[in-house]
Amino acid sequence: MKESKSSLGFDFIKGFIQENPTFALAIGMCPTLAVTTSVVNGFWMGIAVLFVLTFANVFVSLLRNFIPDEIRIPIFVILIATPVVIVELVMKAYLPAIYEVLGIFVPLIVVNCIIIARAEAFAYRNPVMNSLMDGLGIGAAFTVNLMIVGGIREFLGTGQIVFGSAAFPSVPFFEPAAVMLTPPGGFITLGILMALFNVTIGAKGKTND
Amino acid sequence: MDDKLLITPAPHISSVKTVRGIMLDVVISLLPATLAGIIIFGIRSLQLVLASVIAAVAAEAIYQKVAKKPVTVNDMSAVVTGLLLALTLPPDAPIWIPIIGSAFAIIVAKQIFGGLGTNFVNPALAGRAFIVAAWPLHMTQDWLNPMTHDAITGATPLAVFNNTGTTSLGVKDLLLGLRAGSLGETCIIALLAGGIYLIARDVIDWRIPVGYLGTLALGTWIFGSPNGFFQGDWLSGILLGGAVLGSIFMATDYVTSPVTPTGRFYMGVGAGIITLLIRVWGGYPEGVTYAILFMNLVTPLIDKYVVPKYYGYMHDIQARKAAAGGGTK
Amino acid sequence: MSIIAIIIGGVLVNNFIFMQYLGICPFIGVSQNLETAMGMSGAVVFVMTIASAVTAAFEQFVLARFGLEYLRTIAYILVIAAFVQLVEIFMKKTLPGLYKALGIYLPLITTNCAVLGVTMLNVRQGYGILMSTINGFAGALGWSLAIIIFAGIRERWQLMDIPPALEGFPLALISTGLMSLAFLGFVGLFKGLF
Amino acid sequence: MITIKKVFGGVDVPGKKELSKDCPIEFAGIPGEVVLFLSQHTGAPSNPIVKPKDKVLRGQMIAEPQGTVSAALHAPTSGVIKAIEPRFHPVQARMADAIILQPDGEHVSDESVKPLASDLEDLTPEAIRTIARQMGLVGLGGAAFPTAVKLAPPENKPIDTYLLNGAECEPYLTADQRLMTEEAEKVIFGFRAFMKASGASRGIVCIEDNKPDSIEAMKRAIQPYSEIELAVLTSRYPRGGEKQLIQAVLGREVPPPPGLPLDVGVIVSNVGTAYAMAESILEGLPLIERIVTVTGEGVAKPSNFKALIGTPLSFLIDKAGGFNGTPRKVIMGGPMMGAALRDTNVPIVKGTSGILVFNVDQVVEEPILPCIRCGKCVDVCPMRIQPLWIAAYSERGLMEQAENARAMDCCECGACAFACPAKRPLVQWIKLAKAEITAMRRA
Amino acid sequence: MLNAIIALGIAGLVFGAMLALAAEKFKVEQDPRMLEILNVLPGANCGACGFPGCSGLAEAIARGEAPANACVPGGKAAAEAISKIMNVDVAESMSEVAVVYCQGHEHNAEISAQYHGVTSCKGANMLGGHKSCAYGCLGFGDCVKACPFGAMYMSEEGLPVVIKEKCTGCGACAKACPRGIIDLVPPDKDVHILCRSFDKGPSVRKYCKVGCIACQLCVRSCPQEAISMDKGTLAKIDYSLCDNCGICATKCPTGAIRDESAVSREEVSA
Repeated sequence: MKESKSSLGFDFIKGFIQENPTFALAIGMCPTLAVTTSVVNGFWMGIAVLFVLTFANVFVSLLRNFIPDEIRIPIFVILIATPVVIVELVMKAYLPAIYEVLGIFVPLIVVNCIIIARAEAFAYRNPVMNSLMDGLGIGAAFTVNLMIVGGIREFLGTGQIVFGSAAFPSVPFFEPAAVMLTPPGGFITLGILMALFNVTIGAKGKTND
Repeated sequence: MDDKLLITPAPHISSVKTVRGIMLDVVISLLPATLAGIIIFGIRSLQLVLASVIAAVAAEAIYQKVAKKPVTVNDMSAVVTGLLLALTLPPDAPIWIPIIGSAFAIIVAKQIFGGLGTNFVNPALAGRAFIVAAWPLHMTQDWLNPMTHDAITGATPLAVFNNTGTTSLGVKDLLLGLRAGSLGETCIIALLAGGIYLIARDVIDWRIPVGYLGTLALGTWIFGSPNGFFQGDWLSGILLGGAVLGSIFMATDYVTSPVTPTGRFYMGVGAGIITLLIRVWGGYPEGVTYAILFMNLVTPLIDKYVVPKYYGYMHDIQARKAAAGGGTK
Repeated sequence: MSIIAIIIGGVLVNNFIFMQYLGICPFIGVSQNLETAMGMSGAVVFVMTIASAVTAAFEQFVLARFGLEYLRTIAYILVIAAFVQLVEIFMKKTLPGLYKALGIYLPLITTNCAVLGVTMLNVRQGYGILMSTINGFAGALGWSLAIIIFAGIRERWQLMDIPPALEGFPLALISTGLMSLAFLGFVGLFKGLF
Repeated sequence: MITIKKVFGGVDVPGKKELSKDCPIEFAGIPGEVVLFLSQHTGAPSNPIVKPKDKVLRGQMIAEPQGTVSAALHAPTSGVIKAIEPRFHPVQARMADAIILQPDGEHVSDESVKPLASDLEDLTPEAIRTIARQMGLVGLGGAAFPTAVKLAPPENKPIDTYLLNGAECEPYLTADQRLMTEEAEKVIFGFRAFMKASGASRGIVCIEDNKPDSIEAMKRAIQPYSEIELAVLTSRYPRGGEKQLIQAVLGREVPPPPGLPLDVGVIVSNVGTAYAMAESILEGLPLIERIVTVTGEGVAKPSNFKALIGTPLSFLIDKAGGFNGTPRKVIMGGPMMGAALRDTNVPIVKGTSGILVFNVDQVVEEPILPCIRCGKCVDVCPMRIQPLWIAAYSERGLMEQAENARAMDCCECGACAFACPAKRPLVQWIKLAKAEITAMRRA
Repeated sequence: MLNAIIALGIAGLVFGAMLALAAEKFKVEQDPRMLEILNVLPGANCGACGFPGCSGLAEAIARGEAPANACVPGGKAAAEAISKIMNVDVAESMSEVAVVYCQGHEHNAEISAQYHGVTSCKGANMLGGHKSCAYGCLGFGDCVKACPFGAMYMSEEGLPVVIKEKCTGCGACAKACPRGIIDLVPPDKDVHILCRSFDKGPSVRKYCKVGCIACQLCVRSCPQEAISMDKGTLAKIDYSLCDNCGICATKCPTGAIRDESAVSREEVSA
């Protein structure tokens, strides 16, 4: 296993561009679509993933020399499932409303491809600090993505963006399009955003030739 | 170049039909219904139609310009889309509704897939479904009374019919279109005239409208009455709502309907069944849009599995057997 | 009657793809041609149905009995993963024909969030073992319907000029959006029966 | 009377036969140069047996068949062999070896050109087949399949019915119509020779109903022969396609390729071929001339010529009064299946039934638009395949899928492309696919 | 707490044992490269690649049916590792380059007809082509489309140009050309007779400014006697004898012979 020579800064920032999980790699689609009816939902979902991802990355990286190759996948699953359960319990206790809205997508973080992919592709073959930065970076990028999608859908769908107690006032003459909060709106918004990413940022920072 | 001879593959003669001509035929066939809509629901209808058509053509032209593709608005397909979308709108809908609907229809449902011939759902219906989901109140409440043109309160005749199985409207009113409803769906006579024109001009296949309306009539007769089976008012069932408009002008859209005659019949029957499902047991009073959209989705499957038996099919197996039995060529 | 309602609800009304956002990754990934989509569908129906039954039983006889509901996530994923492996072994031995048709799709299913998702939904709905099984079966049918339709549509993409920016996922997502527009029509279907 | 069965597909095409249908057959004359391709037929090219500078006489064999599926070639007139060199082959659309003959204008016949028999009773089936091979007979309907091969079906596939194809469903062309009207007796004589050679007990003459004069003439000619019947078909393209004819007249369907009509006990021959057979037996004249319709809005005086094989197009067009305006398209064959040529400096071959000249007004120059899946091509395809998909696969190079869509079944009749509102060159795409698939199979 | 540990522990043990057993029992003989690739793949089985799971993709890559970078979640690391596994001396395969044996673009060769149909060389060739020369380039770029390496482009005049540095000598273009005017030659050869017309001199002269008119000046001038006449009407170089001297190119009256080293020298000096 070749150790990465990339800088910690790069490991953090790459998640936003070359390895942007949503727009460049197109993984973790289900939560990206399901919970992005508002910025707040997107934010908390993103934070949950960020935590799980960082936790899993760090532990996989720590244990990478002790995990036998053949059964690494089951071990990854355990290392991922544990923080997921923690997140679930914490959310249930402190953010019951959000937990209710996010529904089964919190436990489903367990099967989110982003996490197992990072564990396998990065943490399993990189030092702890790099893995930590990778987890934080990808997680942060994922959070930002969810908030962008959530923001667009929330604004177009309700006419305003509510975050905590603050709410952007609605624009005059604008009739919110309820469709943006429904699945069709979600799919189409994400599809268009991805296409836009492809022609702008993605075109510049292509990972593979 | 004209002094040189032209070489082209055979055949060297061609039918007079062109894509543009076909689209023009569709537009012509829609004119009676459009006119009827304008007469029945007032000049407001004309504004909606114009807004929709202009927006559709503009959307197509702008997209093609931006995407650096040849601008093909003169094939008239955008006009057809805009016109069809307008005819499905409530007559009192705000003017920006058809504009957004047409833009969505042309850009998202059609152009990004590569333009004419490559979209998999009927653009006009996708546009309509989109605005129904986006602004449901406008699309379900902005009705007008026929001839008096005042806003309507209470349920539409179709909603009443779905709940009670009866309608207070006579067949004559239904045929003339003197009822509340979408701009172009009410005047059945005008729609039928357009349909007959299209069938006579060999533009559409009769199997789709006949299969559709036949299935819907049969289903309405069986299930359409709250009093029991086989008592439904099947005639009102097909005349109320947009089934005639949809079956003649939308389900028959070439690009999104099967290419084989049998496949087209299945398309009609399938759309009829789903319309019935939504009308009788569903959450919406009208299911034509969704029924046709759903059949659009399964059209590739129909095309794949419903294919005509090729020439010589009957002998194919026999011939193979003979060949295996040592026969020579 | 409620069984029929659950099935129709799972297939048309609460379709996993178009309404619940479950199993999107394989839906887009494995829908490039009809045959693969059908193989995948068969495998999903098979696994989802039995996974629902097994997890419901596990819930009832282990987790609920010992008050370990908070371990549900971790327990389910283990149960499903192990179960899929078991099925694979069993199938290879006893049903080689079926294994050939479905076997290669089995590993893909463990991480299909629809499988874990449906078991979670079952618990939330408070379904017993029988209802869970039916719900899992219906959900899988709906997922299969979606992917088979989509594969049919996608097979035509090879005959189209798609703008490069839209190729792959973007166009797949927009298509899915348009498809779910059509499925919106089923919202409220058989409401009286639920 | 024969009841005509329903046939799927086909298109109604403008007949345009009136341009030349009343013009009697005239001998076109001897051109300044005769170009005889070694490959004018299906199968192996013939093998030249003359050298440059050799003197040859009319009817003398100048190239012999090579292998079973091949045909002999004869000098159409007397003269000197100028060269054997590649020339542009109008049908194969590439350079191909040809014997160039410089006529001396004498038109002296070889001594072999003498009556072989006057009555069929004097000939055995084997003798008839030998004559067909010696005389270089090939199907004159277009495909140019060697007649001798066709007349010798394998023993396990007995022939019960022989169809004489006088449908001539291609628009514009009237060569067969004139031949049937003017030479009915000889055509039937040749037809009877075919029947005898193949062992068929029943013969049916098939004519489209837009040729009343031919029907009348043929009716009279078959009067004495109870085994020969007449089938009058409604005119619709491609009625005269071999497979469609069998389907319409007998209700049988030929198995898909490589199936042949003889798999269902039928042989089909063109009236022109029957006439050539009669000429071979009665006059000892090999296939050195044929009836060619020179027509189209672009020629001054549409005509039906008896022309020597190898006569340049320009010669025949001049005989027909030259161009009528500026030609835009010159087609060898009919408008549905013929080949457009880039100049008129090419010769006719054995399979050439017509020369068609169009001015700008008759030429379709619409842009090729995307397929709108109207399904018109599916509705008209006589082979009941779906041209739109095959063409689309071919366009994208997806040849395996094209093959699965039954590209090889295509009979290239052109009905689909005729009907296509988007003016897509469907047949060309399918032909390209067929070529690729054939190459793939060979590999 | 204790319950949890016991339950999970037991479950883990049972499942672990089961998985180990299964892994042991059903070890199937497979392409070793496939196993190697499978090892590098993330094992997420997410299906984003379009294949049924990671093993499906690994198999496809091993069989060469999928590109090395097909795994999206695996990212660059996986792609690099896989290409290393799959790397079968790609660098050394450039033993030949493609040469287009025609210079008859629209200014050089006469166009005798207008073509309207399937816009491809194959399509045009089916109808004999729109140029007078029945041997030369048709200019629709079938070869350019066939090139998997982007090593060809169409010049402004409508002739395909090979980018020598990118050409791998795979021969896809030669196969795509319906007129067979593209051939593979050793990359160190600079002098080529860029004409494939077997027509006689006078007719070539009529329709093409740069065609071989069979004057045989090159045959006589070649010190290596590497040039001979094919069928008497077309000069041809035997590359095994040619030493790139370029004398023939200077003698050719029509410019049908091209000396690339001379051309590049000119470009440098200019």
